[in-house]
Amino acid sequence: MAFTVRVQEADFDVGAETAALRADDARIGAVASFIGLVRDRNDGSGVSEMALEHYPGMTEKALESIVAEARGRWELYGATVIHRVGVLQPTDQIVFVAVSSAHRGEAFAACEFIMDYLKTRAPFWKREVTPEGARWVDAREADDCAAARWQ
Amino acid sequence: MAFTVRVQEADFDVGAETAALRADDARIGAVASFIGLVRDRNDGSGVSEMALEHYPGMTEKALESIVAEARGRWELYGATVIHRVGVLQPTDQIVFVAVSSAHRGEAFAACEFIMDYLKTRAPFWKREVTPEGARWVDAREADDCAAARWQ
Amino acid sequence: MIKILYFASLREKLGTAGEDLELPAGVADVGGVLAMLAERGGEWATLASVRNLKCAVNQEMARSNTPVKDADEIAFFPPVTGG
Amino acid sequence: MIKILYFASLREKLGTAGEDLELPAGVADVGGVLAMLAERGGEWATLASVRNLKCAVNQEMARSNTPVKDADEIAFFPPVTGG
Repeated sequence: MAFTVRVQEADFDVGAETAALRADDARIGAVASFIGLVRDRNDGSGVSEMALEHYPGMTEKALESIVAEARGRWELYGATVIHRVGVLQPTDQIVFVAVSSAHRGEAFAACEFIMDYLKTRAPFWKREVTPEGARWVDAREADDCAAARWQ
Repeated sequence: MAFTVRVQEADFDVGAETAALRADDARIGAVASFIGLVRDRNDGSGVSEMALEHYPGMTEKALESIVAEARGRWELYGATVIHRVGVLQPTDQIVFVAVSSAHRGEAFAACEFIMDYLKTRAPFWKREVTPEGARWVDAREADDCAAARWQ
Repeated sequence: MIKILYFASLREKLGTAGEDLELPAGVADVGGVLAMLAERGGEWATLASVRNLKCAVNQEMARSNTPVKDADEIAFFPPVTGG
Repeated sequence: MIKILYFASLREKLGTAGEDLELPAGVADVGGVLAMLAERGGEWATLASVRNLKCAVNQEMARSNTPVKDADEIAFFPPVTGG
């Protein structure tokens, strides 16, 4: 599958996912990718654990529609979007977005576009455990701004 | 080594290089990366083989200075730049650039910056074999424009 | 019947992940559903005024004036924070 | 002595990857080196007019007026095309 969207508890293997995306397609000259990771600090507090909740059904539809929108804007040969849910620890992988195309400009743009839209449109919510207790992560205005620049 | 530059004939392993870049550093929230690949077509001709020549000594210095410039512009925790030389076939990996930072904006920007500068400042030259014979690849004006936007 | 779902901090605050309700006559959009829920008082009364409250109808992002009909799935949640 | 290097299509055209030369009195910059090489005639005469000719002195990008002194390494090459 050149275009893949997955929501899963399991970790993912960046090398294997990149190889699957490329699938020895000799038209591909560029692969741009992004990995989001759990940091041990956020908003000035230590973070010991994070839980990711989502809206099953809508999540997959939202991610597929974001990928479809990217395909409408750039000529892409493939895209992989994987987002984990459940309980994660610092340094754990959260999200993987990779895009293949002929040239680097469109691969970079599409990869960043998918991440920006995912951050504002895909129904995931983070809850983090800090020394002061558990808290739901607040949406960042910077993410709305990042998504708005594509409009 | 959080900041690594290598020029080599050998292929590289994207999964292993990404893991080495991350090195379980829990400050890292974002890794943006790029892989450049040999396509089987360029400028309207089929490409059966490519040879990459470089200027040993200057190449490494140029890549290190590009990474240093990226570090001056964005707060990065690590960067890996690997460029292959020698004879390559379609679908072979040519270049790998990966950057780690706290947030995605700076990781994407630094990764694209390094690629744009590498394309115009690092002394590599491509020679490709086509049905019409071997030819040196012409520099693309688009690459100069891509690099110019960072100035 | 309509299905209503609550996610994340809203789910915690309201103490429920969702419910199935008869759609009363006269309730025709998301705003109407919120007004109906507000009649319960307590946390329900303040639901409509939650800062940046988001809503989806049948898993598509919706607004206060998005129509609601029998058998729809309506979800309320705070701004998303994945990625 | 100075070391001169030629890369890629220039190396092929000139038929050499490089040479060691005495720096003659009066040759003080990259332009002077090119003028000295042009005196050989043939492909050497057109070297300075190669479209977008690039030059490095001691492995740093240089221009026609970049100074050249004894023991320097001077490289001529076409625009780079890696990545």
